Amino acid sequence: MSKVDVAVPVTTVPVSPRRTRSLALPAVATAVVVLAAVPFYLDRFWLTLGLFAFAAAVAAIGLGLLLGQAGQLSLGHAFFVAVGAYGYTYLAGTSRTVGVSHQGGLGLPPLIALVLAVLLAGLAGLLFSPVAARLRGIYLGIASLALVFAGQHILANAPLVTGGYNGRTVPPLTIGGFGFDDGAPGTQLLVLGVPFHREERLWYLGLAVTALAYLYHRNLVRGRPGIALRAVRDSELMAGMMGVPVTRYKGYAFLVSSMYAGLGGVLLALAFGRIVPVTFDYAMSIEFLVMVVLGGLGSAAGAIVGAFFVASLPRLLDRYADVLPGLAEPGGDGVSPAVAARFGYAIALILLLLIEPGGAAGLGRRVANRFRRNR
Amino acid sequence: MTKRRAVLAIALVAVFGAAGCSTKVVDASSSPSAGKLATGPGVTDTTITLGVLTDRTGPYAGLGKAVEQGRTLFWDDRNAKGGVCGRKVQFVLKDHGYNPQNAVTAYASIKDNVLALHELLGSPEIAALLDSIQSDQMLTGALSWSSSLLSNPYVVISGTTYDVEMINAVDWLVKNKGLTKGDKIGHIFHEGDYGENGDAGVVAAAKEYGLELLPYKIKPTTADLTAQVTALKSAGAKAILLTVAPAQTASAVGVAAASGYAVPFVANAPSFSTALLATAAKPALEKQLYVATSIAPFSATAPGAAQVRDAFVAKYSDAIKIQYALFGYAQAQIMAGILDTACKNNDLTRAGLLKAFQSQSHVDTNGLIAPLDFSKPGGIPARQTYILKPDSAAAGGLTQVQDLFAAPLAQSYTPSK
Amino acid sequence: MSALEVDGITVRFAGVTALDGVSFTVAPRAIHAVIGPNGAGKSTLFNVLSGAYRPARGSVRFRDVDLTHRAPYEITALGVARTFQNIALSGAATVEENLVLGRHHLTRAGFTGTALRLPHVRREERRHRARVREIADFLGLTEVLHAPAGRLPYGDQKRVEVARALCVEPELLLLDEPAAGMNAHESALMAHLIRDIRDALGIPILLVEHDMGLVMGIADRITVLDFGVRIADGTPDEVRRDPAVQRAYLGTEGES
Amino acid sequence: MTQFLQLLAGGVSLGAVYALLALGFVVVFKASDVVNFGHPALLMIGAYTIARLGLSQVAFPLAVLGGVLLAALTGLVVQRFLVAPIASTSVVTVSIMTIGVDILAQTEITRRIGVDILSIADPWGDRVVRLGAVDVPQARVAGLVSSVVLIGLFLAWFKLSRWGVAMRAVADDAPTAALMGVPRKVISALAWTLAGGLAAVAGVFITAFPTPGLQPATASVALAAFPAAIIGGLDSIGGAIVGGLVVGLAESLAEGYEERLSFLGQGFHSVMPYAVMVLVLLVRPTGLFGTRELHRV
Repeated sequence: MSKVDVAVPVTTVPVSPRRTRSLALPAVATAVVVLAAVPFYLDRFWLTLGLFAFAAAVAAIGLGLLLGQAGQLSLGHAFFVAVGAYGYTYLAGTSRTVGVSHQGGLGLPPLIALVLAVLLAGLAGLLFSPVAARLRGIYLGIASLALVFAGQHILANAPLVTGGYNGRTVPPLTIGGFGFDDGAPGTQLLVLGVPFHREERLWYLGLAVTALAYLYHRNLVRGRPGIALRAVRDSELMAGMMGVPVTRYKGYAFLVSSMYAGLGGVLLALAFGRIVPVTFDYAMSIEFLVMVVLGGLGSAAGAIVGAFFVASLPRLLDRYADVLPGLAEPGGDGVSPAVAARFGYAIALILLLLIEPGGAAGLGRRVANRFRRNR
Repeated sequence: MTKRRAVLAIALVAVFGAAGCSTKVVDASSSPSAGKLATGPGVTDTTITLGVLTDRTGPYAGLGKAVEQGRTLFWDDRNAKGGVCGRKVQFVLKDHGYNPQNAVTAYASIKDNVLALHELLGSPEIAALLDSIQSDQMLTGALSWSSSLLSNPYVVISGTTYDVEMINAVDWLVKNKGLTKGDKIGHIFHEGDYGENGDAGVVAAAKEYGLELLPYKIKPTTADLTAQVTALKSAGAKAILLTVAPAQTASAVGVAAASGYAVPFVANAPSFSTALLATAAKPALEKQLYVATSIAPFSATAPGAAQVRDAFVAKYSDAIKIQYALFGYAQAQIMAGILDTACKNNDLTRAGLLKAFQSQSHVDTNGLIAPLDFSKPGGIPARQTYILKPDSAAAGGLTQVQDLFAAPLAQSYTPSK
Repeated sequence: MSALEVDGITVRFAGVTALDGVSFTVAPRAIHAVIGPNGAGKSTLFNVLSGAYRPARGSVRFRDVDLTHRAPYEITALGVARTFQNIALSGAATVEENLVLGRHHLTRAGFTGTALRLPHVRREERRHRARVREIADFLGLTEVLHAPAGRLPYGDQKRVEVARALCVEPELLLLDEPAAGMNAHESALMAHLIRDIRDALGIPILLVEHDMGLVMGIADRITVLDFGVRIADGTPDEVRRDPAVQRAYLGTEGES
Repeated sequence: MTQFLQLLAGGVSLGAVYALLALGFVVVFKASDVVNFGHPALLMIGAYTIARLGLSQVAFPLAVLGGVLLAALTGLVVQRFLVAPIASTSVVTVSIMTIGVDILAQTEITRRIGVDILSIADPWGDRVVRLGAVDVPQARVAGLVSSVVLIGLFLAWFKLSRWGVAMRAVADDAPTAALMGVPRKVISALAWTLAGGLAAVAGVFITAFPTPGLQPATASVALAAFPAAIIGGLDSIGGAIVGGLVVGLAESLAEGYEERLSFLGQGFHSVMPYAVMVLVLLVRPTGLFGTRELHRV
């Protein structure tokens, strides 16, 4: 009778953490170094791409926690991302009249607005958790889809907060006087001779937030809450009889997951510079789902890889599709580069899942195993 | 632990040491070459590069393509005749698929390499980029006619805004379809900037003429307008205005015709598409629908329009013939005029472009678009519209019913809430 | 004085009465068995005791605390631990992780403390992992502590279940068919183990079991159910001689 | 009153078509536990084929047959070559796979449609049937009748034929069904085929009058199958029908009485099916007719 349950494949913490750690050190060091060096070499296209990917990664880790660890399917993740994005914008924004419309704002210091926006997203998750507690599997998934549609409706009908369809400008983040924007007009921040614009500065913010989000998730799932969440996922009844307050833990999972979404939303808002409601639609929720499944359920590293894949691939294909042969000239008939990019994305998604249903994390494990065996 | 830190430290030093070789390092000693002509990004000695952010895969792919054909027609010809300022004008085109996030990434990827955006299609995409456009001083040819964009001085709106189109539409109904004070009219419109801007015009006009307005807001995805038309019919509305998508126009008019509800419909330009005349709704549309627009129909009879049309048909014999092809051509004309003026001023920079743009007080596009005046920042650039009528016999599917005119209210109207 | 009092429990599913006014008591330190043919209501009874089902009537009291309307986790917190007939382990998780789950109600580490690896969280984890290793050792599971539970042989998984229940530090242990699917040798080992647990911890153990041999060998007292009704209750000898039990089992004896 | 009846008629006839969509969605879910995000794509493939055949002067019934066959075949191919190979993994993974299929198919069909609005070339045109004071388009009446007939046939088949019985058995208890000699794989393939066919038929009536024809945005209509299937209960065939009707009515009434709902913000009708869905789920967590889960260990 568990028909309506979403069976989720189980992924566990590595059996022997010590061995992977020794292997991981050079890998982590290399990754950190490469990522830290990026703003010195790549242009704005790549940096913007990266910012969106970091924002997506943070939110995806949250959905991964909810789905991969706690076994709760949510198609409403975009809603919580929107709460974070608009929450930050409203809290840090100033009350002003733009063109013909008036916009409110609390004008809080951006860092405080960021923290409050994340808490606000958590609150939204908490408010939804009574619904989540009653429902399971696909029912929960599609019920949470209602959040996205309701969210679109609210965003459109609350112009004082959201700016309506035209969206509103996102105030830049400043921490201790350092602004994550282009700086005052006429000034230029040079680091080792490289000018640091908004994108360069935000890159480090995105990198740091993603790293912290990853570590938080890693510690969480290795400890007591993670064990309890996975027990809830495997069997709610068993978990309850082993002492886990199931309803409360499902609520916690929603809370933490939506806070991740909110944080991702703030990053996304900063990356955009201006947010509009249509961004946070059904397609965005679906994309998050694709990220965590592609990355491998239950793995935070996988979610990050999935987020980078989903956030970058279509835009990369679009950028380089004109190098590919057999495509139509602009204005002509036939398959345009953009269409080819969309095909490429869909085919990559299908092939990846056919080859390795465990996603990138599964692929990684496979490669790691082979590596070990060959030694 | 210490080993780990050491590894990190060494690696970091290696990277930042190497940053000195980065191509992004700015050389403080170099200064812009002193010459007669000041140039901005995207301008070389032989070329001027402009950006195009359009939709090739999303819902407006067809429209985007028609505009692109018109634009290509103009610039191919112009470049063959020497281009602008002795430079060929070329384009970097990016598809955003009607997704704002894609538009933002695409914009970031081209903004340092282009002088201006020749075209930016889509209201949500424009909205998402409004601030960047302003801070980058990026003159942008918007493919949207919402008056909410007027507050940004860098946005070029080529034509009347949706609200003015609707004011003219109501005026025309009053004068030609016997609407009188106290009559009910309906307005079905999209949620979003487009629909709401149209609604602002209808609201203003209804107030001016003492008409009772019944507004119905719909989603861009709504396919069947039976419910709205039925409600308007039972309320006794004497005319219906539409600020919707083409398929919705067909549904609304079709439903009305089928139930014998023979009131006139007047639609905004984007509410109609030639493709509708291939559907079952054709007879109803030809009977009951009118279109208020500042863009001349493809079948326009003015000599200038006819010339462009013939050139278009010669170049793209298989292409769909819609007025947006002419619009693309006209928009290119407007942009060329701005570039020419900037060249004359010896200032092909972004600031120079803005100055040139704001000096365009009488822009004539051979009647392709109503006369334009860009010299009043924040003002509506054009206030005259045509009233057109679907006609499957005409090329492009529309014929003229009423030549360019502007209602008294349209002359004095300023957008506000 | 009794540890567990089951009083007049009635459970109905969509018109079918699964348990009909069942009563019995379990003495402290007793090994108490509930037996009965298939469909007698044994598993239903266990699910009532651990809070999964609400009975239509009747009550369950453990050391004078009413369990009847408590959630499963609250009952666990009162020191009632159980195993499952169809093994309910997290298959891909290690044996250790499965055992640590049993410590849930004894530990406090929250989301924030765990994520930040605060000192008290690490201390708590160290302490409880040590206890888990002790229990694993007691059940001979030390070797497989880091293996995924799902890959162990059936008998071992059964022992992991028992070990997990012990990790709860139970005051009452409920064993749901601990010897189901075992051969005679394994079954005998399990009987030993059950007695060892009782002797070591001094707690009452309630078990549901099909294996009459095992039950007769270790139970201090037996309650017999048939079609949801209690038909006998007494020492193994009394139950063996009970004509109602013989009648109920004659039809089904051939099967087992 | 007339308006109410008119909206009621519109809602019921639209709801019947939604029921066809929801039915296909539910059948796939019952047979393979997979949420088919590619359901809109099946509709698009079917409707596109029918419209194109119609434009090449193929008689309408034949065009419909062609569209139904192609959509059904697509369903079968997707099941056979994409879903089946990874069926043993998590159903979430398989469901995500169907998103890939959806993107692929919809991108291609959008490209082929371009700026056109493809008329489905149905025989009903924009004629209406007058029932008292209420006008109902003939196409909608045909949609209602077709839905009732198809659903009736399906139910009869489901109850009576060996395959139908096996499909029910698979949904209830896969091992037993296997014992009956019907492999789950075959049932799953059958379900996908059926879902494709039903989606194509729904496509006819979703693109016929009062809708002007097929365009890329038509796919979003298929999303109505989600709340419809959930309201009825995901594993209930009868529930899909009721759910479809509920969504059709909720949409139609909320649209028609838009001005009275204005306190909820303009355009609330689009949220209406979801609002109804959440309310239903709060009272019955598995939908109106979904199987209540029994807790078992």
